[in-house]
Amino acid sequence: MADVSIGSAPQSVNTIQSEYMAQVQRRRLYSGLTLLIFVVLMVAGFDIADSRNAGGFWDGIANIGAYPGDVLSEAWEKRADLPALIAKYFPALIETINIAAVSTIIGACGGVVLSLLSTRGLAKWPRLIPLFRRISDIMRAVPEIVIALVLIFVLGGGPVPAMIAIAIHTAGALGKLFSEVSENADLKPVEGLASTGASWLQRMLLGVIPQVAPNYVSYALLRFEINIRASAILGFVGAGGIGYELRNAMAWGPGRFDEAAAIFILLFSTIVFFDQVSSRYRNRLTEGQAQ
Amino acid sequence: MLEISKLTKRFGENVAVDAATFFVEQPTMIGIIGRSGAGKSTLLRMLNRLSDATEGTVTFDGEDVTALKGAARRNWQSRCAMIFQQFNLVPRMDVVSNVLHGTLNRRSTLATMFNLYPQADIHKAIEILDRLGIAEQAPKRAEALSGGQQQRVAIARALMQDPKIILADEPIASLDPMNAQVVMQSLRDIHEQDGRMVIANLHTLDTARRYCDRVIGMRDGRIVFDGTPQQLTTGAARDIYGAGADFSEAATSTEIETLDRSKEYV
Amino acid sequence: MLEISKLTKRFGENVAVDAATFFVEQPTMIGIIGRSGAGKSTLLRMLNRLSDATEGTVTFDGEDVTALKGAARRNWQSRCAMIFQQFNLVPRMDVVSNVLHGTLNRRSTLATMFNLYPQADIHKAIEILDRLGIAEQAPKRAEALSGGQQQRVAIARALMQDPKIILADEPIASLDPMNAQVVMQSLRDIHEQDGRMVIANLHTLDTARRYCDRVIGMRDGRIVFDGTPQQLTTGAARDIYGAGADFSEAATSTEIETLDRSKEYV
Amino acid sequence: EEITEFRIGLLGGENAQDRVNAYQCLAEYAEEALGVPVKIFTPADYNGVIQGLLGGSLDMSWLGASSYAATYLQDPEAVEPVLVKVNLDGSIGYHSIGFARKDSGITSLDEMEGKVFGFGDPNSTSGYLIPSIEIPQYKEGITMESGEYFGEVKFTGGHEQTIVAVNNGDIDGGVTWADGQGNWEDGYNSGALRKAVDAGLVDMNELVQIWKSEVIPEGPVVLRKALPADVKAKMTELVDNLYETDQECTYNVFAGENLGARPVTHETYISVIEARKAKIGG
Amino acid sequence: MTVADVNLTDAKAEADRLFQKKRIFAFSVPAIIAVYFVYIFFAFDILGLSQRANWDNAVTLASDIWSHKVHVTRDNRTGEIDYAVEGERKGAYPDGQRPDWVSGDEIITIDLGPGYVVRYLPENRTEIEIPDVPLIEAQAEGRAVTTNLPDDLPDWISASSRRVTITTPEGRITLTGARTEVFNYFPGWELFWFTLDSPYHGVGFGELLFGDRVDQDRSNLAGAVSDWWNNAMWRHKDVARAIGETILMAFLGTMGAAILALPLAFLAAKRFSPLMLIRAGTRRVFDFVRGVDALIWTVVLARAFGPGPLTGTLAILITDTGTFGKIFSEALENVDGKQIEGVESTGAKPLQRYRFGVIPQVVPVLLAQILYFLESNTRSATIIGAITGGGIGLMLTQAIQTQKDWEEVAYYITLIIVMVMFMDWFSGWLRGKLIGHKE
Ligand SMILES: Nc1ncnc2c1ncn2[C@@H]1O[C@H](COP(=O)(O)OP(=O)(O)OP(=O)(O)O)[C@@H](O)[C@H]1O
Ligand SMILES: Nc1ncnc2c1ncn2[C@@H]1O[C@H](COP(=O)(O)OP(=O)(O)OP(=O)(O)O)[C@@H](O)[C@H]1O
Ligand SMILES: [Mg+2]
Ligand SMILES: [Mg+2]
Repeated sequence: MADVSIGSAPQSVNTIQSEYMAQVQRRRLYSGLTLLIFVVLMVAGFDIADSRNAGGFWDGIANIGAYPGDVLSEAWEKRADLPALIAKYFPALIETINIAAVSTIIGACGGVVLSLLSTRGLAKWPRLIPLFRRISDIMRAVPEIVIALVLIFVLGGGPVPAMIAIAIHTAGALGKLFSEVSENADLKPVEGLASTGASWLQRMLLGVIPQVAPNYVSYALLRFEINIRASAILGFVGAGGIGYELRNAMAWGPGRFDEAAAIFILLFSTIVFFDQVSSRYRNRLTEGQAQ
Repeated sequence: MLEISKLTKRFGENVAVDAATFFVEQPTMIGIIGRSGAGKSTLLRMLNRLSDATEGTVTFDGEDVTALKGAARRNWQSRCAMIFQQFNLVPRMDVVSNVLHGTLNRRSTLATMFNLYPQADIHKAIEILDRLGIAEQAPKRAEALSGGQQQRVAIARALMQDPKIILADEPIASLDPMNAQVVMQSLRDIHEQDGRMVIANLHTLDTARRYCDRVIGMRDGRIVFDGTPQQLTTGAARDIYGAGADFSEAATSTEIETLDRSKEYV
Repeated sequence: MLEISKLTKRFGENVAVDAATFFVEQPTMIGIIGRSGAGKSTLLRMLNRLSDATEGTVTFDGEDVTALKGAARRNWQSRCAMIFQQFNLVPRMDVVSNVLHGTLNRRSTLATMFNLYPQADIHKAIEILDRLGIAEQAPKRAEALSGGQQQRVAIARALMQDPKIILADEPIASLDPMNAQVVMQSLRDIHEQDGRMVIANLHTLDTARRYCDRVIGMRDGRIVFDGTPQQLTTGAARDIYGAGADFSEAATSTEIETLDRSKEYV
Repeated sequence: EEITEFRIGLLGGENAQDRVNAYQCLAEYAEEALGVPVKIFTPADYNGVIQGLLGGSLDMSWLGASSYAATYLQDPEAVEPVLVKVNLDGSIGYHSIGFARKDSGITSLDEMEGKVFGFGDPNSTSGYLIPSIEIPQYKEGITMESGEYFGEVKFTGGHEQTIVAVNNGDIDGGVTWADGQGNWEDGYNSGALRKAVDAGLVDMNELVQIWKSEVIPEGPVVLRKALPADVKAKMTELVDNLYETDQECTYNVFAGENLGARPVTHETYISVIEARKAKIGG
Repeated sequence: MTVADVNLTDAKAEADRLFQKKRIFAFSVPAIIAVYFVYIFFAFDILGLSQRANWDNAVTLASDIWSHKVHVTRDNRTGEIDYAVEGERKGAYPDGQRPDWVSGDEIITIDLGPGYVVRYLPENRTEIEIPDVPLIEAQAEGRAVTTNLPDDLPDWISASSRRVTITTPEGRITLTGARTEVFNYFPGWELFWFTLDSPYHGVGFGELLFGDRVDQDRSNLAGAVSDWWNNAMWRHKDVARAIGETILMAFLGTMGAAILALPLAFLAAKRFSPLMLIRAGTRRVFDFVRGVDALIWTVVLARAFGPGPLTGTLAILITDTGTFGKIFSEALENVDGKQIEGVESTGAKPLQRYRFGVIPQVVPVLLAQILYFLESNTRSATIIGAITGGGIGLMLTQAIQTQKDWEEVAYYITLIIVMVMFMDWFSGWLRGKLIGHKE
């Protein structure tokens, strides 16, 4: 046994025990307090939200099926029209998807540039890294709706304001994610290219992009998914596409609930479709890399 | 005391353990050897009831362990501690909490959910750690410890269970020779001082010879050797490992020669 | 031809290279030796202009290399190829593309983006690979190659630059002895057949002795030895490595003895 | 049956906070009269108020005629109209006004053929329901289907948005509401155009009127039917007498000069309801 | 030797083919994108848009954001003259006060800037002096305005018999029968701290802190803070309340979703839910609530709960339950079995196994995700608020849609960005704190 406990115990077991007990007490206190604060925040928060809402939670919860019930029953009655309505609103859906696609492409390009400019070891102007970081922080922080509404004021309604708004936000968000990826990129190839006299652009395009492309694409796909939702929401506040149609159909109320249902089916299946496709493809990309 | 009778485990076509039968009369330190895939781990897992036997029985002090269900099964597990090759600790929790997991079966679910263990248990856990020479590590996270220290924490957890049997599945395979020695010595001490039965799967012949009272050899799921370390000749070892005449014992040894040279086999 | 004068590099307090001065009259194969941290890599990186000198000058054929900026600097880099210990290839790209990166300085960014290398360049790349004995690997990804093959790709990239000088920063430190020999022999061949200057950082004395015409020894950033391999006695080596009387040459050797025994030193 | 609070929902058209401030005086009177807290809500659009009334989470609102019809058609038992605003001339009606930019050369619906036409909110009476019925009666061949008579028919989302869109040239013509009294140059005496002029948004010299509807009945102040009878009585009385009690408050609540409110019943809106039913269905 | 040559030729040919393929790929990706962009160019009608774009609006917006205007209004019926910032009652100068660029009693002289002077004369007459332009005279009579303006007017004057608008670089003048109004533009957000009726307006900061009491009834600090807080023009109190509401929606929605999703995630994870049917069912529920999207939930819930923050909270909560459920169940599938087995081998009960074998492993992943969503939900809550009628989102959208107070819009936007960045920082800080130590 002696050889086992070499190096042990200048400290007696008793002191260790009491020190550990003290630590346990402290930890219990802290976790207890954290839990308490969290519970209090949740309960109080819920209470405030409940009191500031027109309808209370407990009254409303019973009613929760009323609206979908109305929509569904009317849609069911007129189910024969649904295919025609789906076809009617398909172009609006395409517009929504287009907004998402274009803004993802533009945003991803912006994100690549921002990330390369704000990653240590890669940046062309290392002194300006904080600047580009702040720029992407701010672009990320602005909710799309803000830019969209301002642009609608200047450019008029339609897909372009939404596209620009989403693209700006996407560039900021992807800029951050991308730079996390490129931070982990291997700098050896970059140095190798530098030693041949390659320019900064060549170093980035040939040395960094091939390494990080799978991750970039994977993040961009995720973003595309998110952007479809965003573009639908922006439509709801006036930027065209399926969101605009949905808002009108819902506002009209009974008589047009079949349209609402048709749009809902379109939107829902689109979101689910792209969600599934992209998550499958993303898994493949990142797995392929792990090998 | 412990009787294993025709214990069999099948994975589909594959027979991992094939009618293993042996009897242990009194607390003994047993080493199970055999090459990779021989069924050692599977056997131990059936003893602890981590997995169910396909056929056969395990009887301990007259109680049919294989038939236990639910709470009774968990109670058996608490009496039959298990130590793993990869330690299987909760790395993000501190050492003492890990040791206290040995008491889970005895304590109410609600209290443990909030990490509320009795003070006596906590003190006992630290005493056990002290016995294993790692009391100073008590407040650290398990992941911050070296492999040898982690394995000793696992042993402490096992001791905390106050078990009749300690099962150890290749307890030293992930350790360097120095730590391996410390861990094996701890197990031996526990066996000798507390009189607990210890069954350890071992990759290496020399360890088995040195620390165990009895060695069981397995090959392709079957028990092909059962005897004292003295009876484990190179010929017997060749049978167990299914090796040809070129078999050299060193191939299964992981001990540093210098350590070996200064000690005698048990 | 190449004149290095009082070249100094400071990292904060730390002087990595301290007033290094030497002159090379004609294309020579030079080995730079010294222990880890002596400043060998830093010296080479200043020659290639991967990093800027704090003080001093590098002059090549009358041109002050240290003063070059922007495009002129990149042009110098293209005339002064560099080979790294870790090969520094683009792992996900195929071998030919990696070799063609040697022409980047001559081609427009846009053209290289679309892989629009002239066919003549592509063929030349294959020929260089063939010369180094790895033409069959051409379409594979660089990461799929063994270390020795990757280092030869790096050499091919250097050759593709058609440089006046080839700098090699411990080109064989990550390679096994067999591959190390192949790589060093390739560098020697390039020196002898093409008449290019080769400056190689080497960890190992014996390699320097065997392949180089001139050996420069560095210690703590200063050049403490400059002479022929013959002049590099064990005593001189002790000075360079700052070792005591117990210094044994074998301590810096990585070559397998069997390879050594059958060959004579150059 | 008791109520614990009284909730008023406001239709859009102004800054949410401005609307709340305008109704603050009414809330104070109501609090006094009912003895329970009064809360004011400003949903983002007409439908928000309608849903609130239907779901029972709003107790009172001043609706447009079409919004009332929408509520009634979805659930006849949800709300009842109690009062209607009286204009300075004693009338209880207003008009839907079609307008365009002067420099576009459009002076009537005839020139709108093939052009982009804008409605406001689908639940608006003057911004959608009435024009969508009356405009096709203007002459043979006009429909409100996008791409038939008009090049495109859009919803801008509200009166303000329509005015801005026409002024910007996003759409060629649109409809909004006005009392039809006073001068075109001032944007009439009251209505969305007048507000836009007051806010400096548009210069009426640059706009022309291209169409005007028949008189549309003002929307009713509605109360939730399920409210206790005494609450309904108290609130009706309060708003009915508001003009006598506090003229300034009436000005705020009814968004402009008026002569207070007078009682109204469901019958006043039957024609609008029929129109909505015919137009939208349900 | 010949064999080697043949090999070399082969290798070259192969390299040529390889590069051909790479070139085609390198060209086709940008080409496809370019073609798509051309399609978008027409589908989005970019050409038409550039014509429709209203750059005047952009100028208004840009100048209004950093400036304010002071109205000098004469009611032609009563002859009363009002001075008010932004022409709003809340910004009116108290009786007896007026800006210092206005002078005179009988004749009110409004000095807009060098050479630009407007004079309100008795009997509803107005004179406007503009450099290099003959004196403009106007007379309001009943509903009409008569002027001495020539017939062909420059484009900065718009005139009819009922209404005249003159826009100059120094300010704008509108004349109608009922009213004559002058707008004078100044930089800055006027009245941001105190409205004109507050005694603290125009009092310096140092004076506020150390000077004598401005208002005898209150201490300077308390009075100033209260007047600022209740500023009717900028409504700091309401804005703060709205921001609080937005953060509340994000916080409750995120945390509520996490609390709901955790147990459900166990049902959806293969390791913990042996029944295929339950697993698949739970996953479909996750997919459904996620697919429906917060937007639609918002609308659906509006009937049951009416307008307000609770509706927004629930919309976020429901959608994120799906998202969290998916992420959590993936994290649960990836847990390390060794730890669970270790705990199990001691005879731990199932709940204890989850508590000690699973939770410590997944907590860091879950916390990181939850906190990441807290930030992104702050942004969502802004948008959802604009739809359900709550929080800063509603104030912003309505301020934009009514298109008056662009400085208010700029103020809200700044606050929203600061709010989101704060939540970003806060969640990052919390992440470091919570995941940095203990379980
Ligand atoms: N969960 C399982 N599913 C299917 N087959 C299994 C499973 N666990 C073990 N086996 C198989 O059972 C046989 C015995 O495995 P076991 O792990 O008991 O061997 P071992 O002697 O412990 O080997 P090692 O020294 O590698 O740990 C092997 O063939 C193995 O592939
Ligand atoms: N980028 C840097 N920043 C700070 N110090 C550096 C940097 N690069 C090198 N150094 C320091 O300069 C000294 C010389 O380093 P250098 O890499 O040139 O040595 P070396 O002879 O190449 O050693 P090795 O054999 O380990 O590669 C070392 O003390 C090193 O720590
Ligand atoms: Mg095993
Ligand atoms: Mg080095």
